[in-house]
Order: sequence, then structure tokens, then C-alpha cells
Amino acid sequence: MQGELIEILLKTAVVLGVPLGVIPLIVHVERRGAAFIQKRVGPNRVGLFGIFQPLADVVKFLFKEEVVPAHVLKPLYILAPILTLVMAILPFAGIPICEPFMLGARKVYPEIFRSDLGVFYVFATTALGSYGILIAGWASNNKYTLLGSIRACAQMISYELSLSITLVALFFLYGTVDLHEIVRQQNASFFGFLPTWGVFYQPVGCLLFLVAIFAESNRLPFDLAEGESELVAGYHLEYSSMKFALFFMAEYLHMIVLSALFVLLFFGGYNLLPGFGLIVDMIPQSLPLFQFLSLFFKVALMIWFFVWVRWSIPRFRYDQLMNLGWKRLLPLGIANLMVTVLYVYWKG
Amino acid sequence: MGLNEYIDIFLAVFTGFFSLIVVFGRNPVVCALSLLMSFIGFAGIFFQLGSVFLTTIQVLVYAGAIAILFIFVLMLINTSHYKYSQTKKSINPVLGTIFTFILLGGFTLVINNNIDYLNVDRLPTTSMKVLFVDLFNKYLLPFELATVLILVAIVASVVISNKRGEK
Amino acid sequence: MMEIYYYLAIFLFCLGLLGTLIKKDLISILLCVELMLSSVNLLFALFSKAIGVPDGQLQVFFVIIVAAAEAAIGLSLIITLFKKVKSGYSEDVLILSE
Amino acid sequence: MSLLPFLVLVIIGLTLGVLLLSISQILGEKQKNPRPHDIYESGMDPVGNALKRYDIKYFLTGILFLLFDVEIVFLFPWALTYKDSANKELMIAEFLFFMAILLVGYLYVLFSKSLKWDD
Repeated sequence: MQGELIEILLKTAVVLGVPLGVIPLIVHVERRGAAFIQKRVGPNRVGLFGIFQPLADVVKFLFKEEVVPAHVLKPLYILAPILTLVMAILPFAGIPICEPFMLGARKVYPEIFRSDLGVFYVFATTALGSYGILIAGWASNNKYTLLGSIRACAQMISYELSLSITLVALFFLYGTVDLHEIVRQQNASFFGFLPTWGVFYQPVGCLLFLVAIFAESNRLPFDLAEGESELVAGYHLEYSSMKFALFFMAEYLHMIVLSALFVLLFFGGYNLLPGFGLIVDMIPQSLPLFQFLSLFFKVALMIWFFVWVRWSIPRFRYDQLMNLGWKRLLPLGIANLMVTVLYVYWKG
Repeated sequence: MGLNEYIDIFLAVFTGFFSLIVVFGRNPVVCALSLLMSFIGFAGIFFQLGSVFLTTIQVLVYAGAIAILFIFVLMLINTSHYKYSQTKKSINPVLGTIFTFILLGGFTLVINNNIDYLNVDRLPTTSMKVLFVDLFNKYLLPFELATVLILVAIVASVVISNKRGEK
Repeated sequence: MMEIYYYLAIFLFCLGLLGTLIKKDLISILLCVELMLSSVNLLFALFSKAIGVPDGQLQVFFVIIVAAAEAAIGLSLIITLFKKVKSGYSEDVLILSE
Repeated sequence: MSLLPFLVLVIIGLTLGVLLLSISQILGEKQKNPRPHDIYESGMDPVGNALKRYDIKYFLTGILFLLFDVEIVFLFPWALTYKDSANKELMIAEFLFFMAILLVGYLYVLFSKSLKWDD
């Protein structure tokens, strides 16, 4: 039992420690990226290029007074940020960072919670993500937070539909749920140079998944829940200092998990990038490390894409947002599924 | 009493505790949230029993959709005046509890008599593929009828929700 | 090894039944009915394991679908009822004539 | 295939959350005479009870999400068994029948104009 526990803690340290460590960096990239897009400088006072600015924010959050307003339902009010953080951490257990490697005689699986669930596990835990928001909106006992949390939740569940329809099309093509198998099937290559990534099999599905990811993680142009203009600050209005920081952290973790899933399903996950292949041939033991690096690099590109879209596209109105979800993406998802099925049946 | 038994006991206590809150809770929203936690407990139990696909459906449909719907309704209905709902005498508390205890006694007797037959694990872990092949060969008709049932539910809920008068 | 789940399933079924009988507002009654349905699901899965035939788990699949449809229609009824009768208690609803 | 890693991760998540909150509770200095905190309504005094009812379209979204989610959960087993299924014609026939019913339901929802958010 002890050996198993140590193995789990080691895996959690890598699979969970890296994203938690990277969050201040992402906050910094977001601020500098916004500044870069708007041709201004962005934070560069604290440390070299302002790299310690997010750390200063963390310290600020730690030292701010924990204000619990009198009118809130205290137990649920405290529970909401903790529950949101736990629901944001859970999907990381299903994300494989490299191939199962042989440690001595034993085959070690890289993901923390190894089971036959595979993609289902990650998808189901992200589906539970909207409860923290609902409880936060309800416990704050404030008109605007309640409206904000209901709207955020209605948006997240509408886009979950198109997410699951694209997943059906992907399972139809890959025929399996295990993420290692899916990534292995993406390792071959069309006519020599083009890798057989999911995006070339399912271009429309990839677009649908991308839009659904933006909506699921409440990122612009879908962040109407925290729309500063109408709803003051949406569901985390009555929260301050560290409780607000937990919501902030959960949102970034949610974003990382969804982009990791996106990369694993459509962009070949931890398959080695072209350059790494040479190094791995020299040192065969370093294969897991370089696979993790290529996955890390692809997710970093996805995060930059999140920041880039955030500062270049205006926010949707609520009815546009819901109409897009229900009346544009869902029919597109159904059509994409029909075409894929009939094409494979007709060809195969 | 290896690790598996401890996890079994933990899941049973977890689900039982939250189901008690569902039945004896005061505030309906707290009841709905504890129902969500008991659904997650059920999903854990299905995983312990080795049926992986049931865990997925339980989390996706029950914990991910039905519980959200209950919480939405409880948020939509102005529950502030529910507080004094408890003062109204409920319809049949004594009769209900007596009947339930008799039923509980009956069930425990049934289970106790043939616990040795029931306690044997004749189906360790059913892989998803075995389950689905059955689903599409033996249970094809119920599968298609279930879709018709969902269609009826869609039409019914849309009609009920916005009555013509309100259009 | 599995007998704790048998007793849990029975206990939860009777708990749900008790809740349905003593609860006053409609939504809590629906909550307890969902609890009873879940405990029946658990029993189906347990018996399918005890008998060794996977069909029991398929029954759970269909019970979940019926429970979803039932919850959807039940809640829309309650919402419409609530708008008309302005209260969620089961006694007030008995007088449906007005 | 035991549930231990999942439970360990839940415990880690809970301890992380509680740890951060308690550190902030200890470090954050306390206000000497905490003024009663009103509901934050961007400066204006709170108007009316917070839990007034909202109209029905959020609720209808929830219902339609539940029903379409169940339909899509049907498709997961179908998609996973297509590749190694015996006769593919039967599977395709099932799929087309299923999609017909799904489309009838979806088109009904569209044409009943109940999903309109432009309030």
C-alpha cells in the first residue's frame, strides 16, 4: 500500500504541480500579451520584465482581510471556492503526460487515476465544474450573483452538448476511449510529412471543440457570467482576498485541463515534436521527459491562443451567445456526426 | 480487511450520510446539493463494482444534468417562504414511518436468508465492449423505444413550460 | 465483501420511501423519488454481479433514462403549478379546481 | 483499478483549499470595528429581496440540456462498438433511426420558438 501511495503522490506532484506552478506565469503572460496586443508595455516593474508581479499578487491575496459579509449563508459561502478548486483539480487525474513506460519489470501508467474510463473520466469531471459557480451564486444571497451564476451555468451546459457530440464523432473514428490508444493512432503520417492528427480527420469537430472549450471555461468572448459591464462581477461578486483567488485559480486550471484534452484529442498529444526525435534516439531513457515537453509546448501554444482571442474579439451579447450554442453549434455537431458516419460506412 | 473493503465502507457511509440529509434536511437547496453528493457516491460504488460504463452515465446524466435541474428549479422558485413550510403538519408522518420500517425489516430478512448466494462475485469487471455488444443485439428494441420516450419527454416539457396563454 | 452494498441499497430505498411520505413540498418529494430510483439501480447492478449476467447493468442504463425523462417532466409540471398556485406545498395543490 | 488515486486527489484538493483559506485567515489583519457589511450593489443601497424569481427560459435550457444529454449518452456506446461490430448495416440502420428521432425532437424545439433569449 505504501508503494502505491508514494507513486500516486509522485505522479500528482508532476501532473498537478506543474499546472499549479505555471498559473502565475499564465497570469503574467496574459497581462503582457494584452499589453503587447494593445501596444502598451504591461507590468515590468517587479523583477526582470515584471515576472514577479503575479507572485506579488499572490502575497497580496494572502494578506488581505478575509471579509465574510453578514448576509451570506456562511457554510455554503465558504464551501463554494473549495468545491470549485476540487472540481477543477479532479480532471487532471485522467490526463496522460507520456507513454506508459517500463520501470524495472513493472509497466507504469503516467496518469494519476488509471482506469478504463479514459476520456469519459476527464469529460465527466469537467461536466461537474458548474456546481461551484451555482453554489457561489446562491450562497452570496445577492440578486446579481444569483443571476450571474444561473447565466454562467446555463451557458456552460449548453456548450457541453456540442462538446459531447464532437466526442461521439471522435469515439466513432478512434473506436476506443483510452487516451494512450488515441494518441498512438495519431502517431502515423499521411503521405510522409503530415502527421495523422485528429484535426485532419475531424476539422469541423476540432473547430466545434475549440469554441466549446472557450465557452466551458468562461473565457472571452464567452465570459458573460463575469461581464463587468452588466453584472458588476457575476458569481464571485461577494468574494474577496483568498476566496476570490481560489475562483481565479480554478478558472485557469479548468482552462489548462480543457486545452490539454483538446491537444490530446486533436493535435497528437504527447507525440514527439519533430526536433525531439533526434535527441531521444541518443538517450532512450529520456522519451517520457520529451513527450511531456512536447505536450507542455502544445498546451502553452493553446494558452497563448486563449490570451490572443481574449484581447481581439468583443464579448457576445447573452442571446447571441445562447443562440450560437443551441442554434448554430448543435446542428453543426449533428451534421458533422452524420457526415463522418456515412463517409466511413460508404468508404469502409 | 484490505484496502478495497475500507473504500467500500467509506463509500457506503458517504452515500448513506448524504441521503439522510436529503430526507431530513430543512432547506431544500441543501437537500438538492446532498442529493448530488449521494449521486457521486453511487458513481463511486458502481466503479467499485467494476462496471465502468455505469459510472460514466451516473456522473454524466444524474450528477451532471438532473441535479443541476433540481438546483435550477429551487433557485427559480422563491424559496424564502419555505422556511415556515415545516410548521404545517405533514400528511401522514406516523403511518409512513411504521410502514417503512416494516418494509425495511422484510427486505433485510430476504437479504439475510440468502446472503451467501448473493455475496459471491460471479462477474468481476465487465468491459464496456461486452456490455455494448449485448445492448445492440439483445436489447435493440428497448434502445430505440427509449429514444422515442425521450422525444415524448422533449415535446411534453416544451409544451408544459410555455403554455399557449402566456405566449 | 459486497453485503454492505445490499444493506445500503435497502436502507436507501426505505429512506427514499420515508422521505416521499413525510416531505411536504413537491420538489423534495421528487428528490426522494430520485433517491429511491438510484437505490434500485444499485440493486440491479449488485444482482447482475451476483448472477453473473451483464444484463442487469443494461437495466440500470434504461432506468436512468426513464428517471431523466421523469425528472424533466415532473419539474416542468411543478414550475407551471407553482406559477398558478403560488406555493409548493402538496396540500395546497390538492385543490386544483380554482 | 482501485479508487484510491481518486480519493487521494480529492483529499489533496480539499487540503489545498482549506490550507490557503486558513493561511489567509491567519495572516489577514482583522478590522477593529467591523461595520455591518451590506449587500454589494455597486454602491446603491440593496433593493428588494435577493431571491426574486427569474423567468422560465433558464429552466427550459436546463430541461432541454438534460434530455439531449441523455440522447447523446445513447450515442457513446453506439460509437464505441461500431468498429468491431459484426454486421455494420444493422448498426447504420439503428443510427439513422436514432438520428431521425433526435432531429424530430430538435426541430420541434427550434420551431416551437421556445428557446428565445432576446428579452
